Amino acid sequence: MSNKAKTNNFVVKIANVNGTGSASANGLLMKSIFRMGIPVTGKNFFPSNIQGLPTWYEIRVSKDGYLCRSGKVDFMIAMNAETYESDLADVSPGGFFLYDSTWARKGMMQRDDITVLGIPLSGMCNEAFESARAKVLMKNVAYVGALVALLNIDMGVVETLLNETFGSKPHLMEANMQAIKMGQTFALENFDCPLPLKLEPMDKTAGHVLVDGNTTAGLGAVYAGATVTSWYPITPSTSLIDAFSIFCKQLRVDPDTGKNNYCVIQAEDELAAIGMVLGANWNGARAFTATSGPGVSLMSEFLGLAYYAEIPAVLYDVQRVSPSTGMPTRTQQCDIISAAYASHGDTKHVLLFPADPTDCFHMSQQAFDLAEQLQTPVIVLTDLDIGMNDWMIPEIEWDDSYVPARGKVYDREALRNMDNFYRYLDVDGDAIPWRTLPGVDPKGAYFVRGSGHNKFGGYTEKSDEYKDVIDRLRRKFDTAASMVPAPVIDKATDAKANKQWAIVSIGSCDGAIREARDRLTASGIATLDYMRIRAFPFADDVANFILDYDHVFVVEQNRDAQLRQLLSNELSIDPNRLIPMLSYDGMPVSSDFIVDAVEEHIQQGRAA
Amino acid sequence: MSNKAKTNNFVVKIANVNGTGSASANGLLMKSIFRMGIPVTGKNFFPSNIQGLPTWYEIRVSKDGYLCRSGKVDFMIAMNAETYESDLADVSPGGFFLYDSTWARKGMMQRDDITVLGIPLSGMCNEAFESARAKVLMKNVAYVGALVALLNIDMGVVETLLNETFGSKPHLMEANMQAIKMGQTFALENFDCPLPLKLEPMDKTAGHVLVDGNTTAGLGAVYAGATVTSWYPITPSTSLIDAFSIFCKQLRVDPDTGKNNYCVIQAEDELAAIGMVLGANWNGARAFTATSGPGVSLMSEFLGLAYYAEIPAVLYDVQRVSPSTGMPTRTQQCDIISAAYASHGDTKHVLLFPADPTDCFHMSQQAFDLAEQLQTPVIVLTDLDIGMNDWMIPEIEWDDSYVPARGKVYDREALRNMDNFYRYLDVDGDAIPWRTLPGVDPKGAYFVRGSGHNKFGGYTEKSDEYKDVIDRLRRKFDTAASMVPAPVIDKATDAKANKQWAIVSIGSCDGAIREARDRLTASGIATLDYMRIRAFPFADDVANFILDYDHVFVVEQNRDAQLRQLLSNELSIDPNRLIPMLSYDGMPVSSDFIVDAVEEHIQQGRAA
Amino acid sequence: MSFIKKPKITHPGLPRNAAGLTLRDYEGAMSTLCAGCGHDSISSAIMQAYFELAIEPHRVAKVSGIGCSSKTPTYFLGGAHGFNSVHGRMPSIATGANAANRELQYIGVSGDGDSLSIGLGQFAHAIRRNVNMMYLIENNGVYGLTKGQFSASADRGSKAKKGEANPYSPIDPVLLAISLGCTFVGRGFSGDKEHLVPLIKSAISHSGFALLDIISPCVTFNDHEGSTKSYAHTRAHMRETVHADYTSVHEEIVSHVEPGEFKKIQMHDGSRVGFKRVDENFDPTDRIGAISYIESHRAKGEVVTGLLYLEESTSEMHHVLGSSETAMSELPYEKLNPGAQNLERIQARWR
Amino acid sequence: MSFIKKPKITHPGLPRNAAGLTLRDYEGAMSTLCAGCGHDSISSAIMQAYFELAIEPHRVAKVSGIGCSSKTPTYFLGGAHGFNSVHGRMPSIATGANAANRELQYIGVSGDGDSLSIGLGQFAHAIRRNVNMMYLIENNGVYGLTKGQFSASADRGSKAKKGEANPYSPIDPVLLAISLGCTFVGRGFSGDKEHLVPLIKSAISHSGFALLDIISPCVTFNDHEGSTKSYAHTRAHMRETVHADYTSVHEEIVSHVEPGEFKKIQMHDGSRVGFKRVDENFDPTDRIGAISYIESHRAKGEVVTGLLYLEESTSEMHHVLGSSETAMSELPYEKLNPGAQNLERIQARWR
Ligand SMILES: Cc1ncc(C[n+]2csc(CCOP(=O)(O)OP(=O)(O)O)c2C)c(N)n1
Ligand SMILES: Cc1ncc(C[n+]2csc(CCOP(=O)(O)OP(=O)(O)O)c2C)c(N)n1
Ligand code: SF4
Ligand code: SF4
Ligand SMILES: [Mg+2]
Ligand SMILES: [Mg+2]
Repeated sequence: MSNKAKTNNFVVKIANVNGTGSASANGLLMKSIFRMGIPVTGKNFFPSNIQGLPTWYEIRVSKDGYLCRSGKVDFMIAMNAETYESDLADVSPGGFFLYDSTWARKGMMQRDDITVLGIPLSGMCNEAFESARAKVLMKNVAYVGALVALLNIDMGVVETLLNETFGSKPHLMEANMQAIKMGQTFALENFDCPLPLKLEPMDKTAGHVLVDGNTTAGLGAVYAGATVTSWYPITPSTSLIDAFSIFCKQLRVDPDTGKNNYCVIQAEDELAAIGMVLGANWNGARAFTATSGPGVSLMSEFLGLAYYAEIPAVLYDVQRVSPSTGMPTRTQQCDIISAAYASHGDTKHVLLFPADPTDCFHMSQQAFDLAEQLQTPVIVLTDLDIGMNDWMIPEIEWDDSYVPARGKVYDREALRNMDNFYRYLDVDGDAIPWRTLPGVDPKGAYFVRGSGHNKFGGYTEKSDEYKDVIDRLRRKFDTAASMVPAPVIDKATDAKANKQWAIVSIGSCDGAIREARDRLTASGIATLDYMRIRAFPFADDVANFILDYDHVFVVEQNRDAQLRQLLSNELSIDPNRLIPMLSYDGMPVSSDFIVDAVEEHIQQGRAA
Repeated sequence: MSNKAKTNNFVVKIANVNGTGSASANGLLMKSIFRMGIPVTGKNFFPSNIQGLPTWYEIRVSKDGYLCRSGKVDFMIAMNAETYESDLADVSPGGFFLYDSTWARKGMMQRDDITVLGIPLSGMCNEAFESARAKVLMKNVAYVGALVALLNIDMGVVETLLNETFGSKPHLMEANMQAIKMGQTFALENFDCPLPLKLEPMDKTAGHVLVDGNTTAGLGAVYAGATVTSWYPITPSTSLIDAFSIFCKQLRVDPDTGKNNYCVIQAEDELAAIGMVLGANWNGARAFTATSGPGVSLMSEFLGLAYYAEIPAVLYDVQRVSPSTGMPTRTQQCDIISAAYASHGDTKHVLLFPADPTDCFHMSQQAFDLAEQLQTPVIVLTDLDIGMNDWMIPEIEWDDSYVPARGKVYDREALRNMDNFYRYLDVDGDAIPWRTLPGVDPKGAYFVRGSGHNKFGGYTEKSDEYKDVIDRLRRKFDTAASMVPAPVIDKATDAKANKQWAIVSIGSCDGAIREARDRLTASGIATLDYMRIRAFPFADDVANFILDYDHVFVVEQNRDAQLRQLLSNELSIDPNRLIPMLSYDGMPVSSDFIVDAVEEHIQQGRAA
Repeated sequence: MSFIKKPKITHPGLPRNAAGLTLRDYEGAMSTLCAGCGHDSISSAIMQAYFELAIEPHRVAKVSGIGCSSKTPTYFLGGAHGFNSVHGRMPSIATGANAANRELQYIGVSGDGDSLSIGLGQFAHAIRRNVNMMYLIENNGVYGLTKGQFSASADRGSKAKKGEANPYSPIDPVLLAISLGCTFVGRGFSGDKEHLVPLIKSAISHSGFALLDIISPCVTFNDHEGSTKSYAHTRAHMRETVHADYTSVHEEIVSHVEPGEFKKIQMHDGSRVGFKRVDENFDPTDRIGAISYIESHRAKGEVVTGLLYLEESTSEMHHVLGSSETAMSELPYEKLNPGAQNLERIQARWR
Repeated sequence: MSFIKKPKITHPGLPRNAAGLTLRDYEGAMSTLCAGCGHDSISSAIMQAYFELAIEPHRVAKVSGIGCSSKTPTYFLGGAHGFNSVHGRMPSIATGANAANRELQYIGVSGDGDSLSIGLGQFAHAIRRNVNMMYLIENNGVYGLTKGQFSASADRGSKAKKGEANPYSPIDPVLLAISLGCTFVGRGFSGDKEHLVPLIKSAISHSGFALLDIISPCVTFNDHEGSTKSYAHTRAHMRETVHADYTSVHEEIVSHVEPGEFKKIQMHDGSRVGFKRVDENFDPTDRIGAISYIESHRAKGEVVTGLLYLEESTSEMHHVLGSSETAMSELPYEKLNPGAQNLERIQARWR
C-alpha cells in the first residue's frame, strides 16, 4: 500500500498486561483520533483474570468508515515482553513494531520486513515519577505521547481531553502531560516523524459518538420504561446492567421523594434472575435480565415456562466463546440455537439480532414492545464485540412521542364490562390472547401454570384441550414473524446484479461484510447482494431474498452454522443452498476472512 | 368386523379413579390374557396427582402381535362416573360399554350403535365385604370376574395368578376369589357370554415377558456395570432409578461383607444429579442419571461442560409432554432438539433412541460403552410410553462374555512408560484422546476445565489453540457416527418396491408404524420401506436410505418436527424431502393416525 | 374427593366480614388432593385468616412451586391471581412480583421438597432480601407428588412406607431461617387449625419475610407408624411454646388482651401480635435464645411450635432498595422516560 | 505476577517428608491471581499442610467451581488431578467423585460467591450428606473475577470500592454449616498462615465434611477502608477462640501435648487434634454453645476464628450408604455382572 493509502487508514494494536492501567491511555488515543474527525474503532482483547495476563487493544483508523477488524496490524505497540514473539509475528509486512527498549531484547529483530522502534518507556518513567503506581501507569501515557509524534496526533486535542478528565486534579493533569511530552520528545528526537502511517484531520465524526453496545442497551432499557432488573454477574453482560443502574441513578430518582423509580436486584444466580423477571412482568412491570451463554443454559427451564404460560420477558444474551465456560472474554455468535429453542419440549423464542450499539439502543424498546405484545420472552442476541468494544455510531435519536406498546391487557373497566375473562382464548384471531394484571379486579384472576392448561386457563390433562393451546402458540409465531423488524436488504447498485450468490448474516458480522463487499466489488471478484436478518422468527422477506439466488453465503461466528440451521429448518430451505462461512476463533470476524472465504468459494465454483 | 375377527383382537379400556387400587386388577387381567398365550399390551393413562382423578388402562389383545395403540376402543369398562360421558363417546361403533349400575344413570343410552352392560358392582361389593377399603378394592376385582365370563378368560389361569400373589395371605385370596366369582356369576346370569369379542387360547407368548422399559433400563444399567447413580425424582423417570436400586439390592450386595457394590444418591435437584454423575465418571465409575424434560433443561449447563471437557456420562431422558411442566403423565418425543444440542454454544450430544423395553436393556450397555469410548455424554431418549407401560417383549438374553468397553484410559504402567501425558491430543487420528483416572499416578494428573484449553490440557485464551480442540471435537462426532447403532431398515418384501415414499422414524413409534405398514399394504394404498433410526449422530446408512426415495414420511411425536430438523440440518437434506407426520397430543401414537396421515398425503399427491 | 362440583351460590345468611365478603368468597377451585391430606387443612386455615382480616382476595397474589403443596393455591382465594411456577423457584417469582408491585400481599406456598432441596438457595436468598411476603412450607417429610421419597426435612431414622429408615439428618427450615436472619418465624401443625389461623394472621401482618413451617401429614405416603411426620407422631411430640394472638388495627385492643400474655408487638400495619407464653423459658424476640431452645428440644425429639421468632423493626426489601412508594407497575411512562434532552446530554460525554 | 516460569528443578538440600517429597513437589502451576491476593496465601498453606502430612499429591483430587478462588487448585499440588467445574456446582462434582472412589482425599475450593449464592443449595446438601472432604471457602466478600460485586458474605454496611454500602445482612458460612449439622467447622485468615496450616491439617484428617471458611482479602476490589473483609479490618476484628494443634498418627503424641490444652480428639484416621483454648468460654464440641458464641461475637462486629466445631463420631456418606470398602471404580466387572442366570430368574417374574 502506498504511504498515501495509509493516511487515516491503518490499525494500531497495543499489547499490554492487564491491571496496569492501559485502558485509559488507549481511550485517550481513540478519542484523540475521533476528535480529529477521523473514523475509528477500538477492540479490546482482555484475559479472563484481573491482573497480570496479556491484554490487547486494537484501534482501527479508517477514513472510509469501516468499523470491523480488517485482519491486519500495521503498528504494534508491544508493552508486554511475554507476548513479544507472537506480537511480532502479528505485524503485517511493511508495518511497525514499537517496544520498551529499557532492557535490551535479543531476537527482536528477526523480521526484516517491518520497522522496529525502541523507546525506553520504563526507564524514562522510572526516572521521572516517584510512586510505584505512577511508574507503571505513566508508561502507558508515554507511548501515547510517542504516538502523538509518530502518527501526527493533534496535541491540542490531547490536551483538551486530558483537561476534561483531570481538570479538577491538577497534579494528575501535570503528570499525564509530562508523560505525553516525554514520549513525544523521544520520538521526535529519535525517529523520522510522522511515520508513513499517519493522521490528517477530517470531518467524518461530526454527529457521531464513541460507545459500546452494553451501554446503549442499558440506556435503551431505561428509555423503554423498564423498571425492574435482576441479574447475576457474568462477563460480558455485567456492564449492560451496570449501565442501566448508573443511568437510573442519574435519571430515575424521583426529584420530589428521592425514591427510586426502578429496582435493581442482584440475584443469587441466573435461575433466580430470570424468575424475578418473570414475576415482575407477570405483575405488570417491564423487567429484564442480561447474561451470557452459561446463564442461558441455566435459565432454560424458566424460559420454557414463560413461553408456555405466555409471560413477557426481555433477556439480553451477550454472547461469548463457548461451549461451557469457554473463553469468557472472547466473542462469538454461538447461542443462536440454544436461545431460539431454549428449554425442553416444543419451545421457540423470539430473537432480535442487533448489529451495533445503535441497534442495542433501539432494539431495547422493540424487545419490550414485542415481549408485551406477543406475551413471550424476547431474547436480544448481542455479543461481546458489540457489547464491550468501542464503536463509532451516529448520535442516537429519541422521539419523545414514543409510547410503550403494552399489548393486550384488560383493565378494570374492560373486565367489569365483560361476562367472563378467560386467559388463553384467541379472541382476535391473531393467536394472541388477552391478559390481566394481579390486583386489578377479582374477575381478572387466573392461574398461571406451566402444566397443561386449556384455552380458558384451567388445568387440563385432556389431549384435545392441550393441543388446542399448543397449536395456537405455534400460530402465534406466525403473528410474531409479521411484527418483528424486517431484514435490512442491501442490493448491489451494480445493474447486472449477480443472482448466483448473495450474503446473508446477522448482528456484528455487519461491518466486516460491508467492507468485504466493497473489496470484492473493487477487486472484480463478485458484486454481492446482502441481507442482514434482524429477528427470529423470520419475516417473509427473508425466505424471498434467499430464494432469489442459487446460493447464499451464510456468514456467522460459530462452529456449527447455527443461523444456517435455523434458516433451513424454519423456512424449509434446502441446506445445500446455504453455504456456511464460519469464523469462530473468538476474534470479531474480519473483512479479510470474508473476502478470502468468498474468493475461495467462487474460484472453486468456477473451477468445478 | 366380523365376530371371528374380534376373537383375540380387540381393545378393552378401563376407566377408573386413581388411588382406588385398580392397578392390580388390571394387571391381573393383562397377565391372564398373556398366560393364555395371546399377545397383549397395556397402556396406563394416569393423572398427575395421587388420588381422586380419572385414570384409564387400555389393554390391547392382538393375535397378530401388534403392540401399539390401534386408536379404537372395543370394550369400555366405565368405573368412573365423572368420565362416563367422554368414555361413552370413545367406544368404537359396535363396541361395548360396561358400567356400575348400582345407581341408575340417565342419559347413558344415547348411543344405539353400541351395547351397554350394567353390573351393580358397588352394590354387590358393599354387601359382600366389610371394610371400607375392601368395598372399594373389590369392585375392581369384580369387573375382572365379569370379564372372565364376558371375554371367556381361562378361570384356571386367574386362580393361579391370584395364588401367586396372595398365596401367603389366604384371607386376601379368598376375598379376591369371591369378588371374581361374583362378577362372573352376574355376567353369566345376565348376559349372553361370551361376547363376540372374546379370547381363545393361543401359543404366541411363549418365550416372552411382560415388562416396562424403565424396569429393563434400570436392569440394563446393572448389567452394564454401572455403580453410581444420582437422580432427582421426576415422573416418568423415577421408576427407572427405583428399578436400578431394587435390582442392586437383590444382586449387588457383597455376600461376604454385606456391603453395597453400588451407590444410589438422591440428589437435591437435577443440577446436582448430573454433577455427581460427572464427578463419578471422571473418577472412573460408570455413573448415570435419569430424568425428564425439565431435568434436561436444568442439566444443560453441566452437559456442555461434559461435552467440552470430554467426560463420559449416561443420561436417560424419559420424555413426557412439554413445554414446561406440561403433562407429566403423558408421552411425547419432544426433547430431541433440546437433548441433541443441550447447552449453550456449539455443543452436540450422542443420542440413543430405544423403541421398546428390549432396547432399553441393551442400549444401556451401548450407552455406557459409547460414553466411555467417546468420552462424552450419551443421552438415551426413551419416553413415558416405553418406560411406564406394559410391553410384551421376547425374553432378554444375556451373554456373560460381555466385557465393558472402557475406552482409552492409560493405566499406571502405560503412564510410567511414556514421556509425558497430554489429555487432549489426538494420538490415534480418530479425534478421541486418551484419559487418565485420578489416584493412579502423578504423571497422569491433568486439570479438567470448561474454560478454554489447548490440546495439551493447558488453559488457553489463544484463538488457534482453542480452535484446534473444538475442531477435533467436531471430528469426534464423525467417529461417533461410525460407532453408534445403525438404523434398522425394513424393506417391503413386495418386489415392485415403491421409491416414491418411505417411512423414517424413531423410538416408540415403531409398533404403530409396523401395524400401519401392514394395513397400508393390505388396503393397497402403499407398500412402504421403513427405517428406524437408533442413534444420533446419524450413521451413513441414514442419509443413504432417505436419498433413495422422492420423499420420506418422518413420523414422530412432537409438534415441531424435531427429528426432521435434525436430519435436515446434520445431513444437509432438503427439508422438503422430509414430510412431517406429527402426533403430539400426549397419547402414544396409534396405527390409525399413521394410516390416515399416509393415506391423506398419498391421495393429495395423486390429486395434485 | 367427589366429582360433584360445589354450587357457588352464597347463602344470604352467611356472616360477612368488614369487606362485605363471606367465607365462601375466599374459596378456590375444588381440591384434587388425597382425602385427609394435611395441605387441605392449611388451605382452609388460609381462607379463614384472610376472611377474618377482611382482605379483598384480588389484592393478594398467590405463588407456588411444584408439588402437592404447590397445587393448593388453586384451592383457595379464587379471586386472587395465582402463579404455579416451576419446582423450587417460587421465591424468585415472588421476589420479582413484589419488586414490580409492592402494594399487593404475597403468599408463597411451597413444600419441603420444593423449599429445602431444589429450592434451598432461592428460599435462603428471599429471606436474606427480606421480601415482604408470607411463605408457607407445607412440610410432610416426603415428596408427595412423586410418590413418597424422603425429603430433606425427614428426620434421621424416620421410616418410609416400605420400612426403610432415612439415613440423613434433617434440615429444619425454622432453624435455617432464623440463622439466615429471617424476621418472622413460626411453626404450626395442619391438624391444629385453632393455633394455625392466628399464626397465619400474624404472618400476614408482618412487614418482611414471614416463614411458617407447617407440619402437614401426607396421608398417602407418610402417615404410618415409624414416620415422624404423621398425625399421631406430631400430636404426641408437638411442644407449643408461644401462642400467637393476633389483634387487628381495627379491633378494640383491650378486649383481646388476655392474662398470661407477656409481650405485645406492634406490627408495621398497626395491628398487634400478642404472645401468650406457654413455656416460661421461651422468648420469641431473643434470637440466640430461640435457636438454642429449638435445638435442644429437637434433640429430645420434640417439635417446637408456635411463633418462634419475631423482629418487627427491620427493613423489607423495598426499604433497603429505596424504591418509590408507588408500585413500579403503576408508574406512568412519563415518569420513566428521561426524554430526548437527557439523551443528548448523555451522548455529549461519548465524544 | 511475573511471566518468567519457575524452573522445576528440586534443590538437593530441600527437606523431605515421610513420603520422600519436598515442598516443591506440592506446588502447582504459576498463579495468575493479583499480586497480594489472599487466595495465593491459602494455596501456600495447603501445600505446606499436605507436605507436612506427607500425603502423595496424586492421592488427592482437587475440585472447584468458578471464580478467582476456584482457579487456585491449578496453583498447588500439580501432581493431583483437578476439576475446575462450573460456577457453584463443585459440591456435586466432589460428591460424585467421592462416591466413585472413597480411597482418595478430596479438597474442594470455592469462593463466597460460588458457595453462598449460586452454590448455596449444593453446599448445604454436601454438608447434609457428610461427604468426606475438606471444603474451603476463600471468603473475600466480593465476586473477584467479575470485578467486585458484593457477595452474600459481605457484611451489612460494608463499603464497596466506589463507596456504596451493602444493604443486606450476610450469610455466615460457619453458622450456616453448624446449623446444617456440619461435623467440622473452622474459620481461618489467609494472612495468618501459622494458624491456618494446622487448621487445614485437622480438616484433612476429619472423616466427613470439614468446612474451613477462610477470610481471604481481595486486594483489587475489597481491601480498602470501609471494607470489613480487608486485611486491616480482619486483623483488627479477628478473635481467635481455639487454636487447633494437629498431631499425626505417626508422631509421638506426648511430645505435642501442650499445657493449656483442654481437649484432645482422636480423629478417624488415628491422628489427634488438640484444642488450645484461647477463650475460656468456648468449647468447640458444644454445638449450641458454639452457635451462640459465634452469633454473639458477630453481633459485636468480631470475626471468630479457629476450630469452631468438631464432632468426630458421626458417619460420613459411605457409612450411611453402606458402600463397599473397595472404591466403586476399582470393583472388577465380575463383581458387578449378575450373570445370565439371574436374568432368567428375574424374568420369570415378568410372565
Ligand atoms: C425440575 C423438576 N424436577 C422434578 C420435578 C418432579 N417433582 C414434582 S413435585 C416434586 C416434589 C414435591 O415435594 P414437596 O415439595 O415436598 O411437595 P409435596 O408433594 O410433598 O407437597 C418433584 C420432585 C419437577 N416437577 N420439576
Ligand atoms: C453460571 C455462571 N454465572 C456467572 C458466572 C460469572 N462468574 C464467574 S466467577 C463469579 C463470582 C466469583 O465469586 P467468588 O466465588 O466469590 O470468587 P472470587 O473471585 O471472589 O474468589 C461469577 C459470578 C459464571 N462463570 N457462570
Ligand atoms: S400424596 Fe400426600 S401430600 Fe400429596 S395430596 Fe396425597 S396426602 Fe397430600
Ligand atoms: S481480583 Fe481479588 S480475588 Fe481475584 S485475584 Fe485479584 S485480588 Fe484475588
Ligand atoms: Mg413434601
Ligand atoms: Mg469472593
